[in-house]
Amino acid sequence: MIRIVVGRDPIDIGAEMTLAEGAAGAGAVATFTGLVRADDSVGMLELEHYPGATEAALTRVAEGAVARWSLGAATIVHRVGPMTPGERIVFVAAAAPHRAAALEACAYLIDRLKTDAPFWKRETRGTDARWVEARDTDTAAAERWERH
Amino acid sequence: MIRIVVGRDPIDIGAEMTLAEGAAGAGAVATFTGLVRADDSVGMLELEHYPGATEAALTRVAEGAVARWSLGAATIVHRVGPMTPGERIVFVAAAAPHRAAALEACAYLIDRLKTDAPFWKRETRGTDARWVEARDTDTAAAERWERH
Amino acid sequence: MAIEMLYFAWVRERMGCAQEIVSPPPTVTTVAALVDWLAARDATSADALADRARLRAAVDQDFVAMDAGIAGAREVALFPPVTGG
Amino acid sequence: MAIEMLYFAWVRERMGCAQEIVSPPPTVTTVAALVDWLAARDATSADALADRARLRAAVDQDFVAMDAGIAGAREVALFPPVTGG
Repeated sequence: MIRIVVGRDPIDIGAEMTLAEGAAGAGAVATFTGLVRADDSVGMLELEHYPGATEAALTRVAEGAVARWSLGAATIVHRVGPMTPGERIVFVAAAAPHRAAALEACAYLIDRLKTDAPFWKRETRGTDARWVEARDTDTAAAERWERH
Repeated sequence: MIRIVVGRDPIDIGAEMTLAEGAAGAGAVATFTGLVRADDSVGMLELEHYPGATEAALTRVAEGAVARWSLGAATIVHRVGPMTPGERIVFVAAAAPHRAAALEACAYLIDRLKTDAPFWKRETRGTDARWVEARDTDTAAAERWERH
Repeated sequence: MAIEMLYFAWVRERMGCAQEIVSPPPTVTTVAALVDWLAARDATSADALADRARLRAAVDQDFVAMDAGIAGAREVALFPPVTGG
Repeated sequence: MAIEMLYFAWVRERMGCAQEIVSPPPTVTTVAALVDWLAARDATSADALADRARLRAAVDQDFVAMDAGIAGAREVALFPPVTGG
């Protein structure tokens, strides 16, 4: 089961977990949640995306994980629009029979999402808004999955 | 923040996530959930534990993760008593400023829990009950954290 | 040929629009050449597209390198490196 | 000396009890010697503790190796390898 959601609504992790856990053969579910940090003076975070291309990119990422780790479920939920500190930006989940596959696939989902999906973050601090710069460490994290 | 819960109540992941996300500096939360698999003919799973020693062992595991990855929060919730297929046995969560620390710490929590905490599983299939055998792969998974 | 251009993030802001239809001449055969042609139109475009090292592109919603061809392309998007997750 | 013995999982089932107070002689100074002494008491204990390779122990709630000492121990637990998570 592949579940891709890109939207403006808050992410309901309880509901997403129930869906992922329902996958055939699920004995292990690993998740990753990204939050707007509350401690670095950002008042608002806005997420822009490329409608259509975003969903296609996320589907490719999820399909890659399902094929590589024989997952029962791969979920990617990504918010767009304005968010405030403490809110969830992204949630990914991987369900598999055993834990090693679930944990690795979960890391793959978030690593690849960071480099392969057309999202852009803009932070507002006070009256100052700036686009977040891409990080080389994200590219390195995504590329490690190519090597092995 | 370290949160250790050992009990007979179902695990409420929504509530646990909200607590973990509230940790100072949390920008990333990684979780692992272990389920009673629904597809291998187990009708009931029972978890026995060593009261007192269990909580102490889980606290040591969580403290190890918090120290090693400077976590904002480490959560371990483990059910004991009878469970049916599809139910959650265990939930662990690691909250950190960035994703690499959260993902690694989450894997550490579940790997160490598997070998370091006094729980025993008994599966019932039909009228046949048997104690689950420990697996060498669990010991290997736990020991990899010693090496680096 | 008519191509629908899409701009995102600071490329969109600097271009002053999210979308436009352009008709480059047949000599413009790659994304890089299309960017050069757009930038040569006016000062706003030149400024918005000046930092080529930080521009990324998609042709018909597939991420591509700047030397990718645009023959038959209906939609070309220009944007900064992505920062989701 | 009086020691509180705790048994878990199939050790508990085979011993027929979860807990008992025992008073081994002073010559019993390690967990391994305690297991030998318990097993020598009766057939039930001998059977329950026969598979020494699959026995694990804790002294006063700390996991220990079988050659660990039991001087001053108040509580000794015997159980199979753990299978939580």
